[in-house]
Amino acid sequence: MSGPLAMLDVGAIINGVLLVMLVVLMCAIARVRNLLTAILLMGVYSLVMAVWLTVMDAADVAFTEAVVGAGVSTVVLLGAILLTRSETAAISWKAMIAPGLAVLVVGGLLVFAAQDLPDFGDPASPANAYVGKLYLEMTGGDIGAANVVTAVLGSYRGFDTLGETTVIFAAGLGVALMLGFGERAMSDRERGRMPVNVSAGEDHVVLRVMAKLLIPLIVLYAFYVQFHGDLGPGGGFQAGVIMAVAVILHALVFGLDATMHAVRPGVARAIAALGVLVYAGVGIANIVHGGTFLNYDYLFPPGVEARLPDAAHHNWGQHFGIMAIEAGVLLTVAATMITVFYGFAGRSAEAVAVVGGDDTHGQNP
Amino acid sequence: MSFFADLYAAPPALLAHAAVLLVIGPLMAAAAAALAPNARWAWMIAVGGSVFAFWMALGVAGEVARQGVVTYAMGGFAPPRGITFRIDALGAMFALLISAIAVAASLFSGHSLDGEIRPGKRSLFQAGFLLCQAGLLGMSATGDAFNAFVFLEVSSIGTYALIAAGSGRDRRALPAAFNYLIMGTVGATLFVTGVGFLYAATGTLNMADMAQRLATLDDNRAVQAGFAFIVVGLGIKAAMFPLHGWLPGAYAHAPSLMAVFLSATATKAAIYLIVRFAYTVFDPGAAFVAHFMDWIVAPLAGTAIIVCSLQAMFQTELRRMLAYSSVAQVGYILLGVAMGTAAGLTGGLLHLFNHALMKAALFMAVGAMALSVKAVKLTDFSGAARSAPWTMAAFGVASFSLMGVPLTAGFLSKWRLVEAAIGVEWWWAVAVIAVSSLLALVYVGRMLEVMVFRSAVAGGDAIKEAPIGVLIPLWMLAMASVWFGVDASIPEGLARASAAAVLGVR
Amino acid sequence: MSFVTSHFNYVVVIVLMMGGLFITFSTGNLIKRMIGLAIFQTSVGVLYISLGKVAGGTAAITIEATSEAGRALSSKLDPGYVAQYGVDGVVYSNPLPHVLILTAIVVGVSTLAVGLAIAVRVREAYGTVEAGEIAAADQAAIAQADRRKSGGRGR
Amino acid sequence: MSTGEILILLALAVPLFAAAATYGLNKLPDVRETVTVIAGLALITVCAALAMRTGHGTPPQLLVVEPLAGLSLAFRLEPLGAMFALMASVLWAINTLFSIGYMRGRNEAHQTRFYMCFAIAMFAVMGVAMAANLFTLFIFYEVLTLSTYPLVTHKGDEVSRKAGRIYLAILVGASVMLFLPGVIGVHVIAGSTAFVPGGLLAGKIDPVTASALLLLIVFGVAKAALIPVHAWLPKAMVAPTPVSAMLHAVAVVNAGVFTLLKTSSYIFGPNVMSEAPATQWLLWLAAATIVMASLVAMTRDELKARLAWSTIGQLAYVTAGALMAAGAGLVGGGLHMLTHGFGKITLFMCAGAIYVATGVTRVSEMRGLGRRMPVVFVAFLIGALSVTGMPPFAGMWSKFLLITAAFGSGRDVIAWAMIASTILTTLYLIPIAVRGLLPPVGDARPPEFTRPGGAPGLTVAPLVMTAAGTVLLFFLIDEVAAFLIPIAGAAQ
Repeated sequence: MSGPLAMLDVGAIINGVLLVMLVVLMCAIARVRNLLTAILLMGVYSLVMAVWLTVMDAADVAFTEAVVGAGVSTVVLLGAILLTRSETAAISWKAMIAPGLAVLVVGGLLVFAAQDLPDFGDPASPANAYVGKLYLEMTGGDIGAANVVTAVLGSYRGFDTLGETTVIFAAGLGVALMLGFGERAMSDRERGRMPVNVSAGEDHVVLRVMAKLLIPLIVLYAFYVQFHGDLGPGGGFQAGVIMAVAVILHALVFGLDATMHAVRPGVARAIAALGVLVYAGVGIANIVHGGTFLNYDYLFPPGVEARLPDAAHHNWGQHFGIMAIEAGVLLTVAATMITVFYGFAGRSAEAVAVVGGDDTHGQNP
Repeated sequence: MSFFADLYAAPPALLAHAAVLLVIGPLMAAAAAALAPNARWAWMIAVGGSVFAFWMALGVAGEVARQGVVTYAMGGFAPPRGITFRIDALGAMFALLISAIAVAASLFSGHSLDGEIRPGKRSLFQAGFLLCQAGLLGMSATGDAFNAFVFLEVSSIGTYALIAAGSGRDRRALPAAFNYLIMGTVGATLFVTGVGFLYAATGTLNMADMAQRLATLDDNRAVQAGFAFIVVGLGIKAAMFPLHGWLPGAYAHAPSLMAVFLSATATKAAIYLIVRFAYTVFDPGAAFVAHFMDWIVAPLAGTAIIVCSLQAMFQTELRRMLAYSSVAQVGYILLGVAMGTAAGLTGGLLHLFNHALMKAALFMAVGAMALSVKAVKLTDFSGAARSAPWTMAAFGVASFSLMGVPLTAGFLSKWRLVEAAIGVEWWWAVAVIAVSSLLALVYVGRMLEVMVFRSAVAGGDAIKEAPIGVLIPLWMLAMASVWFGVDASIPEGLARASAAAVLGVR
Repeated sequence: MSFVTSHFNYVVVIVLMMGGLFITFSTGNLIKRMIGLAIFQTSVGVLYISLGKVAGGTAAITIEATSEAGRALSSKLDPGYVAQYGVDGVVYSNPLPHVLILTAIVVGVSTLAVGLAIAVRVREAYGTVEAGEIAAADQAAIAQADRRKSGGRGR
Repeated sequence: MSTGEILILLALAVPLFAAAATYGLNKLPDVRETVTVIAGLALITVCAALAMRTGHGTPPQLLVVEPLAGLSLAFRLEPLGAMFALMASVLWAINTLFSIGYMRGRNEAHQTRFYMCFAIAMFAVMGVAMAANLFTLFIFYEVLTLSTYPLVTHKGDEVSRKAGRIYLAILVGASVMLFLPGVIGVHVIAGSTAFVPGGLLAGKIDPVTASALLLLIVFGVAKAALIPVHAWLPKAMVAPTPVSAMLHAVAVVNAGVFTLLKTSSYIFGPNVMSEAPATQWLLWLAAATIVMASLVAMTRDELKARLAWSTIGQLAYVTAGALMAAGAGLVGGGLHMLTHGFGKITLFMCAGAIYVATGVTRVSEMRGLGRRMPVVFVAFLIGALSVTGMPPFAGMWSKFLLITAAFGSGRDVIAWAMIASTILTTLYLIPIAVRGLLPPVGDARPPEFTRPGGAPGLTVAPLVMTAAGTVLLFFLIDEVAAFLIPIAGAAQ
């Protein structure tokens, strides 16, 4: 046993330890009845997952998992328990029978399937030897991007990414439809009441100064992540989330109200839609210039690309195409995250108690 | 299909991209609707987007009729590298169906949202509706297994909130939508797990490529389990008995636009993917496919037909009756699909097509009657025939089709199903269909009896006639149910060509 | 390498998937259900990513085989292995599952946001997020409506 | 468009027009009823013209639509159908007169709905009679069921609604669960459902499958009222008497046995019928029905109930004729439809006239009533003699032919059952008329007229016409039989 397998053994131990940690965390989450604890454990779970993903060479996924799983998910979950309650009811063992059986069936099928899944790390398995390898071999010629994940994400499977962006947009729509855009918090202010949940920074000068320093840095980092996606891990999705974090930080320190006046909910909603239009618009531009949808080789009108500098060595169409769609992703993700945050944060528990349900306007006006 | 072959839909330059525009049109319209300044504009964008999609679907159907299969490589990358749209007769049929229903539903939405959604949120609602439509069309067009998952989610995520928005009328919409979200997500995740197994075994995500490689992998246990995961996962989305628990609540309490659109298309798109995977991706000669269909899908379908027809009989709320009837109808469709013969598949697909038309019309009529009055229970609708004769007449026509009265579309498809069942000598299926026809007679008869013969409850507000803007799409659907019962050449041609396309891969 | 170690990752997938599903179905608390669902969805990520790992591979960001990093990687591996499974002299892990799981994670967080938003509204409408209490409230409401109707008829 | 096609369309359009006009003329009862009568006369003309074109040359035919390949809505006249259509149209016209007298005499509510549904039912009968295939026949068969449902529940009380539910449940239930699968089975085997002389399925089916299909169809066509799917018929007697007279003694039940005759002759054909083991079982069942129905009829005191059970027995004659599938059996069955129709409608109209005049419905109360209502009771006697099978009334010929056919085909049991039932019929029908006409015994007085002036003229005139019809048919039977011979020819 030499070479690859020796290499694997070191990784295998780390891999095993991390996976066992995931299982332990999952069991803990299943057992605890305090939701706050469960959410924090969930955040830890995501971080461990992110580390494991790094070990698995999935740098982009790890980045996303850290930002989304440990970041956004936790924020949204915390916002939700703030508006609901923090302890679950006890479960009787009778209530576990039917779910238990369903789970056992699924588990049985999985065990059945696992016997014929390829060995871990097998370079010759169909999954690794066929299309995946094809991407590694052809990205240089087809796309010219160093990060093959970005190439696959932005170009080979760019259509999936359009769908993914649309999913985000749909989630923003859904949350806004359910919780509004925080307009209730704004009207609370007009009625002379403060939204209760946020704004710790009113009298913390240090916090305010730090935030003023940090926010530009975060935005800058977001742009770095955005434009570095060609070369290293990162891209529009991660950048969008980081961008939203800047806004969320602003709201935490300066108050939701101030943030809402700086980045108006209507503007956020419009930007989210705009991002989708930018993405799809790039695809349409390719069609107009004679290609198929999302074929960035036809990004520019015929003849233009050849006149760009160093056209012989650079695939400018693909380069700018991916950059353009990543910009669309950034817009939609950032704006949607902000919308989601407004939705949860703007619906303060107090306001809810006063107003009761939503959408219950008269049947017969 | 010859009807479509002779159809001139659009100039060739546009037709070349019709496959992708079919999906991108509503998708971009969704973004535009979210940007719309007010509800009126959003409505016009929704109608425009839906009509555009239908136009493109006609174009694609024409191309399919002429060439057999339309393929479209996203980004110009040939499979297996890139994502490819691959639309055969089956896909064209679904694209046509979904977009046609969407046109009717979007016309209906001009009025239906008035009583249900706050003005400020109507444009969001229209955007969500268009996204759902784009997702369903994408599911029917794509030739890539993972892309199908993405579109499944595009069609679902916004939809959960759209259903929950029915809480303006009835708060039960909220837990119903939540339940749907849980079940739908579990279903989609099971589906993507199954796709993962197939990917592990084949190394590709392109369905055609996968099919080629799976032909030699019949004994692979991951593939076999993958099949179960895919069918069960999609079965949840398709409300396959006994995984249908989410459906009655979701359809009964959703805003009427969503009830119309989802009842006609959402479960159908999931059934489409079941057919697509079971018969064109997996090796249809494999024993495990046939066994799964014969011993699991078919008996469950038969049970659904009887049990859910009975449940429909005992409901007190009108829309719940219709929802249970939908689960029973899914049973009919899956029964045809499970037969695995050309006749069975034709019958199942024909029933799917007809059921979409009639159920959309029924939910639309109910929504139209409840526009002005809060009517939920069946008895709330008593006397509807007197105060809203036109709406009621359309309801009556569609419910005749649901019963399977001769010379309506529903009759012909049940006929085809019985023929197919005789063809494979499934006598129990013949008996099940015969008994359930009688049950349908009873529950539809019960609805009609209350609505036509009973006079309105004293003191209650009378049901009002629907405005003309609702009557037009409503009657379009109702007349389609009659037209396709008298001359079934178009849907039958589509269903037959689809069955041939699907089973021809053998 | 024994079968157990070569399939250990799948065992974890199975456990996580069953656990997530069990949390989702067994609890009545809507928030906890969403947490269970999130775990269930991540388990699919573990499956895909495990499939895409190549022994001795590196992240799919192209490096020159002759560069320092490239040489450091190759030095630990058998040259024949690199020649067979590497691309231009470097062995990479499979990027395709990574892309797929990126999408899946995004879908997961979207589902989470929408689900929680609905749960918040459920709490507003019912005053609880426990499924059992919600069902009880619905039944009570129906019973009350029936009573009111029959009472109204008597009047 | 050829004359034949126009005539077929007219035969369908006239009743529909009558229905629409009735609805529109809700406020003008006189005009409404005039229109109905005119429509009846027009329909007779059309049907006579159709019948004349049926005997020779290409019969009138019309293809309306073909929803699926081999499955079409189409019409094509043949002798049996032409006879059925003509007979129904004649009796409709006569019955309309009776209806006017009856409904006005009793001041019934919802008269517009009554005439409208009646007209729609006639539309359905026309469709059944002219159907070119089993599928078309099935559609109009169902229309007939649905259009007569409001007539059965006409009174609107709990009893009639319950009867209506049973009516629908049995007729629709049997047709959906048995008849329709049978039709589909025929379509699967033959690729069409067309009525073909000599039998569509001849040579395409084995005896066992044929038996299965035959059982599905015979029990599915509950309108033929073979025991055990007969229960709807006595229940349907809650309907107003004109409905019982026209529909449940003639049109509806004849549509049932007509379907069986057509199926036997044109779908299965004689060879298949004689080879299928189920034929024999069903014949025994028919024989049992003939005898049992007569026995039950004897026990019924309610006149309409007695007539209803009598109808069940007489229908089984036709069913037996259809099952025998010999030439004489089919022709005899066809003739029996006609002669029994004329006889039974007379009896029912008499019952209606008695009811309108006196409110009496029980046989035991009718003693001596003939002295007050001699015309009605003489007509009743004529009708009863015809149904029993006495010369010189039409009923004799058809019974004679059927019994001969039974003996001729070696099925003596059937023949003896028919003979036994003839005796029983004599016992339960004739005495009603005779006792009515004889002077009352002792000091018992016949019931008084509850309506001043007794039975309205419009209720009496029609029953005289139909009673005369039974006599007339006795002498015309040769022509009718000759007209029907082609269906027997088809069977040979």
